[in-house]
Amino acid sequence: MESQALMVILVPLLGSLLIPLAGWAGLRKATGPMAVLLIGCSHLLTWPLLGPALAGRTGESSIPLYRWIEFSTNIDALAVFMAFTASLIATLIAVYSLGYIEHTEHEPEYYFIVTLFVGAMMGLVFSRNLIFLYMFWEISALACWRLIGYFRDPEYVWKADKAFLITFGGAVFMLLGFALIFTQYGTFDISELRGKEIGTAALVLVMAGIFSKSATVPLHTWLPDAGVAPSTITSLLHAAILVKIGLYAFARLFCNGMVIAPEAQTWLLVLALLSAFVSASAALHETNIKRLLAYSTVSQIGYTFLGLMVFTHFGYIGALLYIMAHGFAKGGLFLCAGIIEHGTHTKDMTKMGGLFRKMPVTGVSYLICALSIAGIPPMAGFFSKYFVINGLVEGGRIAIATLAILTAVVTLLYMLKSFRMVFLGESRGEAHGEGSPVMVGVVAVLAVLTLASGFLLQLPYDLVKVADGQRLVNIVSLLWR
Amino acid sequence: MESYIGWILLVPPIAVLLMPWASRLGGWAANTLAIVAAGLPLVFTLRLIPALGGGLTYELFGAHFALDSVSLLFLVVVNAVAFACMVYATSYVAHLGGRGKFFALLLIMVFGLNAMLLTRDLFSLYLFLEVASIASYVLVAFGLEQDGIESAVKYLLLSAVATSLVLVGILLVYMTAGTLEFAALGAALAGTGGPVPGLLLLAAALFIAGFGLKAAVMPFHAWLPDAHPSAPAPISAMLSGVVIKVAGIYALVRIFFGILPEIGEVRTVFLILGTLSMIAGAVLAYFQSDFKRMLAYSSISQIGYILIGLGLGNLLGLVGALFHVFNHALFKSLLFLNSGAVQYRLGTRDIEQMGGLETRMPVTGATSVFGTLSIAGVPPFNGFWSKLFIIMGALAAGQTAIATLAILVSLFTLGYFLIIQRKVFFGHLNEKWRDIREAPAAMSLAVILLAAACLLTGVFFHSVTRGIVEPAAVILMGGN
Amino acid sequence: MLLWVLLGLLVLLTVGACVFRDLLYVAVSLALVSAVLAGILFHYGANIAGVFELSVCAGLITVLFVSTVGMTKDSDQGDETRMGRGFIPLVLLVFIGLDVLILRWLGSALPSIVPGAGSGSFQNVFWNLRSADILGQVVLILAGVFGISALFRLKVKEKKHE
Amino acid sequence: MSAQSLLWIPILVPLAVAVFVLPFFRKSPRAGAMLGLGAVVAAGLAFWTAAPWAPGVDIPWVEGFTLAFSLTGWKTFLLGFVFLFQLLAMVYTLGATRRIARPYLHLFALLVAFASTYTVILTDSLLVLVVGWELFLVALYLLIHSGGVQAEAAAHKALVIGGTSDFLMLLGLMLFSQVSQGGGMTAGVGTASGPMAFWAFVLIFMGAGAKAGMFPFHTWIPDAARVMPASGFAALPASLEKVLGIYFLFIVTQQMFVLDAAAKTVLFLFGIATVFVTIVPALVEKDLRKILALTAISPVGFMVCGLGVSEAAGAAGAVLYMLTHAAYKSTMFFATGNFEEKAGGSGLERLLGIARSMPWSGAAFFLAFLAAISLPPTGGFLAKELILEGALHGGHIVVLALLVVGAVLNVAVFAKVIAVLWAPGGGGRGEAPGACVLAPLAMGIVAVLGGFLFSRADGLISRVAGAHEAGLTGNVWHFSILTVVSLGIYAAGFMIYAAARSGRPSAAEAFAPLASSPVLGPVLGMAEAKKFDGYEIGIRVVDAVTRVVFLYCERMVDVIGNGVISIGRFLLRPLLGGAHNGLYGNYLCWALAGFLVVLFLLFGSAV
Repeated sequence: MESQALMVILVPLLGSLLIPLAGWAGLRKATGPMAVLLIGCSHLLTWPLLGPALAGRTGESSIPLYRWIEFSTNIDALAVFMAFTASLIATLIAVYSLGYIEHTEHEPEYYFIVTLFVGAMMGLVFSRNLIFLYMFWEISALACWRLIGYFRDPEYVWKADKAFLITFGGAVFMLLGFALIFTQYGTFDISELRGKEIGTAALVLVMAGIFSKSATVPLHTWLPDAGVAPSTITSLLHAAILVKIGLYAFARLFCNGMVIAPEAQTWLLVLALLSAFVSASAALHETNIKRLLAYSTVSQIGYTFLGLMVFTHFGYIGALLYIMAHGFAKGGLFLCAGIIEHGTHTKDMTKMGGLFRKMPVTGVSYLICALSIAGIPPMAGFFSKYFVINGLVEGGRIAIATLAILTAVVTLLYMLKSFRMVFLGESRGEAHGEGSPVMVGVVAVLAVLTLASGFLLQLPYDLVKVADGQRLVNIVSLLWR
Repeated sequence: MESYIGWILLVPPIAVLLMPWASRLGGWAANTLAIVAAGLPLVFTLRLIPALGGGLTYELFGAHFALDSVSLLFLVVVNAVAFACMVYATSYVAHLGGRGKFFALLLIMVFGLNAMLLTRDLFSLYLFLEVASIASYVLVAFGLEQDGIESAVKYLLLSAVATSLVLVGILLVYMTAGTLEFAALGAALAGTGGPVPGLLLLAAALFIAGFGLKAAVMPFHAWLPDAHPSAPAPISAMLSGVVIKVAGIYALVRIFFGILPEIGEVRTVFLILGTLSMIAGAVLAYFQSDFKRMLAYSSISQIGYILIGLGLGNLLGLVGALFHVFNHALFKSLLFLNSGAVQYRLGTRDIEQMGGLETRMPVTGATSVFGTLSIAGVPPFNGFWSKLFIIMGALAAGQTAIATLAILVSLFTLGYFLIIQRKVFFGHLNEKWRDIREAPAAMSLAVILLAAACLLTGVFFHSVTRGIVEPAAVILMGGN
Repeated sequence: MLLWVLLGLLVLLTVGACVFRDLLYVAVSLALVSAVLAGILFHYGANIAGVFELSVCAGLITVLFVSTVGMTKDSDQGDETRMGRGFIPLVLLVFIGLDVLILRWLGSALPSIVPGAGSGSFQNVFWNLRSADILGQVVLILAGVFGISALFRLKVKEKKHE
Repeated sequence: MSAQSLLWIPILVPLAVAVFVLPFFRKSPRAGAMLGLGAVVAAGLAFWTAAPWAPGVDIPWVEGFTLAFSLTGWKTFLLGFVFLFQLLAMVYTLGATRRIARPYLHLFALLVAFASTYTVILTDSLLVLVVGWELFLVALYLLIHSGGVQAEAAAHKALVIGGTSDFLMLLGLMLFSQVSQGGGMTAGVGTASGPMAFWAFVLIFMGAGAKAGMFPFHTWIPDAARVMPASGFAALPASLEKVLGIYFLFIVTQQMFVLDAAAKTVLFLFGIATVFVTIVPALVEKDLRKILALTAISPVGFMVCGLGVSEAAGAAGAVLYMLTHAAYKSTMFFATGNFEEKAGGSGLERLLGIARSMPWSGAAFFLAFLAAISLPPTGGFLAKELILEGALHGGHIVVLALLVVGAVLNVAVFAKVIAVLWAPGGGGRGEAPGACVLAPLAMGIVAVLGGFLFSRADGLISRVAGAHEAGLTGNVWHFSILTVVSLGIYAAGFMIYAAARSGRPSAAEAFAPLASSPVLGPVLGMAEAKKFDGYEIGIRVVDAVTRVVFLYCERMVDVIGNGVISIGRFLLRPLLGGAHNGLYGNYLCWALAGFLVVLFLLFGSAV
């Protein structure tokens, strides 16, 4: 199990180094399939982990390096769930890239960084040492920097820099927080930090990192700006990897680990709610399709945080399912946006309209994903949103639950609005037909996954429930101690 | 094994003597000689690592030299960077002319630095420092451009101030102890527990100011942003990567962690000067539009980190500082060599005129990314680990404010290096440079070597810290 | 007698250093000045001081050289050095003032100069105690030679251009 | 096949056919409709076959969402009606495919809606009910879209209103789950037991009421009615949705909660408001579709009040009214679809005397009219009598009085409609296709025979409604004070119409002066301009609030960030840049000052 997890990390991480070599060797055409292969392999390698994880088995391994820095892994249901979901979406996006990214100038670099990105995510998911968590965190940030600026326009590169600076800034403060935790408890090992109460200063610092990475108001503005990246990348950032990192870290550090004081918890909940509402408001007034979707991500991240931060059974389950549901749906939406952008050569929704007739599959997929985000059953988004808000009610946070519901209304409004502006009505401006078969196929697969993960919710639910059980075990053992 | 020490010392001067004949034979001979003369000390140094143990001594013509972990660490830095710069210079020097002279002076500089590290006498240390300095004055002016000569003069004059301060300091120490040999000095001056004599305090102040000037610590830094950018690129790399550390930091380390009795205030001074340098260097770098000037200011900032690490007074801080010396040498010389490659091809250092160069100069572009990420402290590159140790040390010493500032400055560092990336490499190609080619092979090779070193040191940081950094730090802490 | 000869030489060479137009002669005469000064010091039994004088001055002369060469170039400099010239005497004055203060304080602070450690004949000091410095001096001179020749490339370059 | 597995057929078969029809029958909607008809029949056969065993399944799924389905006698009764609507809607669609802009979407949405209707009624789990319900909402959204481009706004509105109310209801369900400690549909929580229970009730009531079309969530219905295909409107908003809404309201008010006075007041307030907010505009409305839509809303008020009186009679009346209304309103819509196809529009002026030229459709409409004004022996009569009886017994005299006024106006509205349709004149004969005539006729007969049917099922209805002994419906036929009231309602209604009609050139002009009366006129005008539309107001409020948040919170983050950076640059650049002016002496001074500082620091503590 441990070596399996190690393979999941190392295949994309080390394999990515082969891609620029292939690029230099003149095999530009081969770089795409290589990336798909590596990421796909990484995903396939998570399959055998599902069985043990469902059975509730956990594993740990550790390689001491220097003093308190050791490369240690932690395999449990949470980690496997994240690894599985993220790599699945990443694989699909990589396949889509084959159609989307060809004929651009820096193809090998693109595939190299994407694979590295996935590797960093896998590493982060399985890491048990805070330093390594941070390290993979930053690898993802630098990957994100290169990828956002991929099209190289001066303004785009500036936005890439902004994203890098904000996420890096948050992360270094988080590192300072880790160091403070270390001075208090003398360890960087997450499992040893279980049940330890974290001080206010350290909490604020760590949350700065988590919030900046997971684009929570007011550290979120880089995420809408990152919409200048290729659609595959925004999709990757929003659905599979980047913004999920903060969520995962929160689940790992605070739901399964350190203890937060109740007053701090209230503040965090209010912040998450604020983030959800403010960004939903922004989304309602945005006419750039990718920025709208990005704001929507910020909002959904807020929901997920609400689920995690309330520390209840339903909340936790809901948040994890949310990560998956949002991943599928938002991945699909951004890839749809990619097809639309390819077809209309614009991101401005006011210049679109009536596209449904020209791209029906994309339209249907967009609608399914949008409704999932808006929380309409039977898409998975509904169940996760329901669980999260039920978790809030379960935790006695009724006022917050009510406001969260009202925010869900705004979500519904902007999602429908975007669908209407893009696909319905009379067509404005010229538009080609559907994208390439590969691209449309991937979008359709994501839409089907969105739908299927609602109908077949029990499969992820079982895994998530095991994760929740492990979380409870941690809490119980803490009380017992 | 001990004889390696002799070879490390002697190979460069011998090569210097042979250089006129070699250059007469042709450029290739001078190149070969220079690379061999820079490479052999590196090989010997690396061979010495496993054999070091508690320390080695060597007698050369009756003169005593000794090697311990501290010297070794700096030796590795000096010779590694020197080798890379020499490889780079074989191509770069083509447009300057005076190939043989350039190599000779560079080798003299290397000799001076190596001898500084190996000698066990305060006055000899000063003398070898002069050797290296004189070579560097000339090398700064080697391009014979107006600004090069001007800044060389400025460098020289401020260095003269530095050496006179140091000389007075040595005098005072000699007056007090009657010897200049390190071990004997340490024994003679060992504190009796009472207050430190005023004479030694004065000497300490002189050393801090003198070597601080050499190390370009704020506020003694002003010569550096002029001298380093106007020098030829391999020399900038040597100066920023190595000279300021050996001439400044190494001397400070030797004097304050072994010779002079422990003076508590010195730590405070280090912390204050270090913090000042760290912040001001970063802020100043942020406003530059000259590629190399930005790098020069960033050196001041990074020296600040090192000084903070030294001033913390715990093992972690020392490990961090020494490791940062090692790392900074690698990435700063890498970046200077990158800037040199750009200047070599474009003929300008103004970043506003560049843009999208990575499409035309892929190796330079890619390696500069390595350098940028290393210096900003982004894992898994090497700069991250040393900064981490310094910050952890600061927290362990209760210096939370300094730790926070160090974090902030590293964000700032990333900020201005991203400006470089954005304006120079990452972006659309400026049409003006449509026909630019990648730098010559030797230059590319040198930067690839350094970039690989940055990454590998980062990934296998534990080997480096356990192998050569921590023993040095332990010695400085007074252990064995 | 020897002392007088040495002193005479010292004066001669110093004057020469000021008079000579060719920088090479200046260099040689200055080097000789320091050698003679060292001799005088040995004559008075201050062997260590003599050796140091040799070492330091060899360095300083080279420094002077390089600076001279530099100065010959910068005749057309702008306001930068003009203002600098105004500052230098001021700074020097402050330094001198400090020097005086420190020396006066030193006089009272030093009970006695540690005796004996540097005693011995000139040969002993030069070859045995300070042998490392010889190496340094040799290379220092090398540096000077190469440095000067490197900086004088200028003329060659300019000639070629003509 | 076991009876348990038969339960899945009504849900899965329509879904499967829907998914199959959408991509493959775009070009041949009639064949698709045939297939859909088959699915409906299969679903009906399945539950009909399974009914005698009263099967139930209980499969644990995701927590809270237990897949619990059962088929009881009462559900069979309900499903019987549901099946009827579905069957006839499908038949009508078969005949009307040419009238529909996007028939394939229409078929798909209908079938999905049918499947979800079965889900909602068959399930015993509240959350699965919600899921089925939302699926229905999505189907409705798509169904409205089948009306073409002009229907998109209405679809949008329907989904927003439906979604919003469902979110509120979900919150209510969560609170309910907390209050009842996981109790299901039959928890019987007292609304008086605490604020949380009360708010849970209000939220759930709102959600369920919204589904039924209760004020203030009704405003999408008139919009949708104007643009939807008649078959679609008849099938979903007019019938099935009301069935589901009232069915769930019934569960809420009778089983989940025990209502206290405050909760009842809430019910009455919304019920009465629903009646009058729609019936008054209906008087002056000049578009048949809108009149039918508005009169599809006001009965909901009656039903809500019936559920609020907490008498077995009231509850039974509400349920029966729901079924009857569904029957007659879908009949009317089917018929109207036929009329307007011929007349080329649904304005009353166009439709003058149309029924004379389309006798079969007209007959169907007339049958429905009888049920609509609650003439005995139709189901409408039975239902209205029961509700009034409940109100009387419960002592809610004010409610009773207001309901009576509402009923009078209702009669007046329909009197006007009938007068228009059978106005003298009219063109030649030309009946709609057979399927389009068959459906309204059959449905009209059902509406009229409703009273008879309900009396047959009296035992079941009484038991469900909570009466201790059977005979609930039977009591209605006895002469009582309410009989007098009913007769009064008819008389008053026709008289009002007659008064309004006199002096007007055509029946369509009746009540026109109301629109220009001093107070009511402007109010009606504003209502017509959607000034009171809760949706429009809500959207405007949300828009304003979010715009403020967007501009002054979200955008400010960047502005402030950039501002701090540029101020820092503005301050630092001259300061630090000026200090580095390249002057040697300046630098020397720096060094000297530094030396002095170091000296001071070192000696500072010694001195």
